[in-house]
Amino acid sequence: MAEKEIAPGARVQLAVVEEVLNLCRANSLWPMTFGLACCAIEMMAAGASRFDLDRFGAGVFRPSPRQSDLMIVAGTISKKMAPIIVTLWEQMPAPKWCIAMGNCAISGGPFEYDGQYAIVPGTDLILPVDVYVPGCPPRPEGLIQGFLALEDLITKGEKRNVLRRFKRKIVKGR
Amino acid sequence: MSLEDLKEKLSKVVEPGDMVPRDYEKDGCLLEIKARADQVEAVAKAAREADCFLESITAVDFTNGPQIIYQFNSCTIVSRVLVRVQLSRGESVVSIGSIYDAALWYEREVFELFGIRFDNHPDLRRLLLPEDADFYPLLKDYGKVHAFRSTEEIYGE
Amino acid sequence: MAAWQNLVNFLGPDLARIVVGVVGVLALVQVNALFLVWLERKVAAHIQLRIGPKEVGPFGILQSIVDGIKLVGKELITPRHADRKLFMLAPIAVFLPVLVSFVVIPFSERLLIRDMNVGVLLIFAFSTFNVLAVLVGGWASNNKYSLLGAVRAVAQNVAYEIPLLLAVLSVVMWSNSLQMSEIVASQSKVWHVFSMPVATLIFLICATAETNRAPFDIPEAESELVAGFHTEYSGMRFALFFLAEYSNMLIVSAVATTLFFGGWKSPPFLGFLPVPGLIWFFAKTYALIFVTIWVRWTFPRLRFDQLMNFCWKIMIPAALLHLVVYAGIIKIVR
Amino acid sequence: MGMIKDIVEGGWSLIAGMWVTIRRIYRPVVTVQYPRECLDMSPAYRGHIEFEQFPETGSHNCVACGTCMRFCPTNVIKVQGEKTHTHSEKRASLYFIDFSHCSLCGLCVVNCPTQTLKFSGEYELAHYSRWDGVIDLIQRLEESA
Amino acid sequence: MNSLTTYLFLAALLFSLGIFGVFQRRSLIGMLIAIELMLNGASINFMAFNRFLAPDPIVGQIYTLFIMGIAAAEAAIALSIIVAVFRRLGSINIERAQELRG
Amino acid sequence: MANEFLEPITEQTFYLNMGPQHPSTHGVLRLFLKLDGEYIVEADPVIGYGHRGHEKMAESHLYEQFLPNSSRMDYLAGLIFNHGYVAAIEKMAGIEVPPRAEYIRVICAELNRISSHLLWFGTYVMDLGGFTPFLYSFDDRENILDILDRVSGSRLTYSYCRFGGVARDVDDEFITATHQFVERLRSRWDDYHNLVTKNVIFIHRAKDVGVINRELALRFGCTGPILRAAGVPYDVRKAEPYSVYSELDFEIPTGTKGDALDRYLVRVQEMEQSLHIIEQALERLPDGAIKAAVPHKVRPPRGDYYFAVESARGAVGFYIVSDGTSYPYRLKARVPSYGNLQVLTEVLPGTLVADTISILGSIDIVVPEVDR
Amino acid sequence: MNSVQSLIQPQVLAQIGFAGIVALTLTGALIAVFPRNILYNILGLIVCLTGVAGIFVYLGSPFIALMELLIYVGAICISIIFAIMLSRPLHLSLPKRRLPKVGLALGVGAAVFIMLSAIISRTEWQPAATRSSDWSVATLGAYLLTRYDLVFEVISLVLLVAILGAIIISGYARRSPS
Repeated sequence: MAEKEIAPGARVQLAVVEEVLNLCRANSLWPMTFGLACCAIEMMAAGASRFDLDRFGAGVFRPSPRQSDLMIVAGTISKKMAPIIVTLWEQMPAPKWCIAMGNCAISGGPFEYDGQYAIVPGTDLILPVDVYVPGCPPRPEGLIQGFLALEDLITKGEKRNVLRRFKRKIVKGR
Repeated sequence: MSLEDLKEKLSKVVEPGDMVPRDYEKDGCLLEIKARADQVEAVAKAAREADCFLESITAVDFTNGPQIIYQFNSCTIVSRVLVRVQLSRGESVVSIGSIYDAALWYEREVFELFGIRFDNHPDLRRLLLPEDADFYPLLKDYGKVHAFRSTEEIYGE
Repeated sequence: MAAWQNLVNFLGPDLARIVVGVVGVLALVQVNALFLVWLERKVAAHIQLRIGPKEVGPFGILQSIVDGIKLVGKELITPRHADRKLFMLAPIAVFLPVLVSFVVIPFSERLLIRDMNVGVLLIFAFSTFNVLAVLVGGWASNNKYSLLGAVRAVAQNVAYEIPLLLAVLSVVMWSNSLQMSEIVASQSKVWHVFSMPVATLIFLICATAETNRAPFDIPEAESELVAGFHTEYSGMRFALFFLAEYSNMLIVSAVATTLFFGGWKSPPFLGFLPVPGLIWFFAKTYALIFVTIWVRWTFPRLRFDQLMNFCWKIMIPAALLHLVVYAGIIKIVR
Repeated sequence: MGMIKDIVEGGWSLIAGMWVTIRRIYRPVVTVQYPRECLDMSPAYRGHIEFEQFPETGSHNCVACGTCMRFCPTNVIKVQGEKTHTHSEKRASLYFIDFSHCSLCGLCVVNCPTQTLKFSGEYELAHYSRWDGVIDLIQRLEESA
Repeated sequence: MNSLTTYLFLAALLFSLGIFGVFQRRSLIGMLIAIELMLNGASINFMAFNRFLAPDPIVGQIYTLFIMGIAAAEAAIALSIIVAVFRRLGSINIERAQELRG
Repeated sequence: MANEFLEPITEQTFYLNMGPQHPSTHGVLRLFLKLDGEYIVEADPVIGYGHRGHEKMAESHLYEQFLPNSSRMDYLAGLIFNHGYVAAIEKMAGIEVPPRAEYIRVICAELNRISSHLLWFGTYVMDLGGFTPFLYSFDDRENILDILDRVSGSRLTYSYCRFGGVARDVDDEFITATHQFVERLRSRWDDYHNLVTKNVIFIHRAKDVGVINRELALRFGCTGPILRAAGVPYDVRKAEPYSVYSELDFEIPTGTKGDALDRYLVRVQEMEQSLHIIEQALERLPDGAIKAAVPHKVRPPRGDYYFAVESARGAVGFYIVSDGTSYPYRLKARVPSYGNLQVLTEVLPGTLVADTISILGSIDIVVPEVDR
Repeated sequence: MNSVQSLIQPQVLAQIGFAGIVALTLTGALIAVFPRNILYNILGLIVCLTGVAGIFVYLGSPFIALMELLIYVGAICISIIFAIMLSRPLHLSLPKRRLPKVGLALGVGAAVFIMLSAIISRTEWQPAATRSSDWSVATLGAYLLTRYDLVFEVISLVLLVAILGAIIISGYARRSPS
């Protein structure tokens, strides 16, 4: 019903607004300061000088869920922690995204075995995950690639992310 | 504090026959004490007087009941003492939390993983698992394990 | 004299000037905040051997705009147990002092909105509202971290306002006026930073504390209080707090420039350069801001009681002593 | 007097600290701008496993013996083999790993009797589905060939 | 509007609101707030007389300044008493404070 | 988790729930604090948010299969845990390790110790509000990770030590890179000291804060830098020398008072000692095999064994009960942070909230190590 | 057109502004006494004081207006809020209101107001014969240090004593319970 009342021109404008918003959201993903286990260290490393997430505008780690856009589940989710993660997720304002970083966060990883009593095997059982970054732990490059993948997801395609200006891969010795 | 001193203190508490010297080069500990559940407190006191600290408390589940293992060591000369307490199922043991504060958490952990109760423990709550967990995961009848043996099968008595 | 004339005397004959000025100040504040956020991230990054924002626009210059638009597009959450009215009011109230303070700051010889004869007083009278907004915001959030942050903010601001005012008082005594333009004029020979370095130092330290910048950022200390008084704020409301923080930095630096660094005057030895006063003013202001940023990314944070001790045991006695000594000097010189 | 000394010393320590940070502004940054440039991977880097391509056969040597499967602590590997006419021995026809369970212990690589398994240098694995971590090694080998 | 009586009425209104507040509140801080209102009513009076009647327009201002000084002193004392009472009794209710007697 | 509160029980004290998601609880520790104003009346650390059941896992895994887990318990000093586990099994099964492998293990373990201490250094100063030293230390840490990455193929969870030796031989490039790193880190001390150690704000935040004296430390079974800062020169590397530590010359830095500043200084001096150890070990690095011949599945004889090593946080011990099969009957890891964390219940009361951060940071816990 | 022009004349604007400020003052005062939540009261007081400062501007004394903000809002109100935060958890239930008491207070307040307004409206106010027109801050300062210096000193002394007293009282309170 409401759909019909919007004039076609207005709808185009709304779409443009939405697109601009998405562009901005994609280029300003503020993650929450939140680590669970090993992968959190690689998350910190990704934010540190060598890899510098801040280049993409994603280096503003906010300690409060109210101000963050992105939850990086970095590490094993124990059953004791799971309800808290859900609460934190609910405290984040929409639109929000979730990256499952590391094998433990994706599927329980090596800790899923017969008789396991303590962990939740997979973030997707409790949260809607947008991007999965496998590895044990993934390298910071892997996490950055996850960020770029999430940006593509938000702008609905890499080409539409007009603010991104780089080409991939020039090998540099260390 | 030498090991001799500790031995002397311990000999007042346990029978000499229950003190078995161990091969440090091979096992990493110097002395093993087989104690009964009611001797634990006295042994801990003796260890504390000998200036030892509590390295860990753990338990192993056997078919003939769980066994608690206390481990004391001194920070001056290596004198690791292993105290074994064989319990029967459902038996409880006295807490040594009043002697070693470190024991409070170790005992909580043993309680929640093996279901062994510690008498006089001020705060025997779940430590690692959620507060509402109702299972004892490290018992051998929980989940998939490869063997469930009796004490004799391993220590060969 | 009719009442309306009193008002006109206070606000100046040209009402349009004030309206235009306030609009101009609003624009300046926005642009400045966006620029400062970018500057801070860039400077911090280079201090830390990083690059900082880079991929969004050339040199990442669009980064803060993108951040701003994103924050506008976020959901506004009001916590269930929060006091709704006050919770919404606080981020708006935090802007009141920002707007008022710029009215009296002389950007250059001609470019100032209103040269009141009580200009200095106006700035410090309205700076209180900033604290008030922080307090109301922290209280209304109904979160313990917020409340702790708010209480800390109030205690800190009240304490540091005393040496701040005392430091300003010696400037006022020297230039014999509360009028900003007179104060600038009194520095035509020697800037106050050279004639009263201690007061300058006290002013800068206290001003850093008043704006809750590191190492005095305990009201929003990340590692202790999560995000301090704005823990519960999201989206646009958080952006307003953020904006106000950077605007306050600008105000404080602008006031310091005016009071101690000769305002829009060129440095004595560079007087021959044909550079307009406005450029000098902003150059000095941004140099001061750079120092604040530099300090922030260098030092650890003080503890709360150390902060208060520092104020009561060092800053206030020093400021008082300075005031007395300078009163004597002025008496002798004049 | 002691207090003044403290203040001066404290102030001096602050200035020393600021000197350390300001010097860094002029140093070159250490950032490797990852999507624009990459570090070369260490030769020992352990990504997920993949098949070695042997020059003699132009393919892998997996005989589907299942050792890797048995040694894997988390049952990551599923391998099936069949006898074909060209080879006298059994050869793997299906080889899947679910990388999202892998702990990179390398027991499969160490214990592989034909040494056809190796670690890949792959680290860009982010994707949008949980099951994208399942990798078909045979297909991967064919694609790379 | 621009006459002395306007200001005087305003001041009277503030003053009586202050009186109402003092009588109505039970908490010490509420009473303190009401007292501040009354003091402000007085200040307005001073300023208004100063503006319309006084021979020298400085005197009223000085008195207003003095009122502020007194108010500050009064607030400091009152607040410290409130804090002390609270720590003693766990409440700032005026009726509980009667227990302090004896 | 900032928003889950209990109602205040009295009007003067209230509860503050710090964590499990809090910027300075280093992962998933939760501190349940009872506050009076900003003073702490009672502190109760709640752990278990990172519990992954390593010990249960060991019972259903082969000795080899459990190997990667050892470096996931304490991911900051993973190689040292790895070393401890492998050495324990070697001792049980009577496997002789070639000397070259032992030296490589020691070099890598000490590098790992430095990387762990560097990370602690950074996060501690970050907890106190200084963000920049954190990134400087991470920058140096990246250099160590590069070196370890070259030989082990992983940045964090190395699994580099294998039964009977190490997974991969080191080359000349590794040796030169390590030498360069030693030089580089030594040249960085000046900056670190000017930026942090001598900083008046830092000293005020750390001095006389969270005093853990000898008595308290022993009561709670604290080991590592905490015990050493209290003046007890207890280091497993000296007390029960394992691997080739008996051949190397190094000192045990100790403190006097046991406050946060002492712990800080002890760790900084330990990094210096580790550099010293690395230099000696590189000099003596013998040629030869890097791995002894080991069966595919080790089967240690029946009995129980204990083996301790010194990790970056204190004494790590593996207590293993073997029933003669290739699966451990029971494996218990004695982790240092367990006691080190428990001491908070005694140290925190009476301090300020801001001190909590300082104390917690100076104790240097790794929560998944505590929880296992 | 004419009416629009007349609207933007300073006189008219000033009158509109005056009405606004009076409204602000009264609203603030009402908020300061009526709501039961003490924080609302104090915020109402702040609004009221801001209005009073505006009135002072209309009365020709911006200096006093700014001092009002600086001292009343910046010092007194903030310290009242601080005392609230120190002395009382804010989220306890609101105090109950007793009708008879409110009625009594209302009666007393109304009586006072009626009495005062009767006095105000009955009195003939006579301006002084000669009136100085010097409003400057400098003169004010000069007066403070010459003719009124004794009062000035006494006020300073009162303030000092008050501060000392406050410190002693609250310091005593801090020690006594423990």
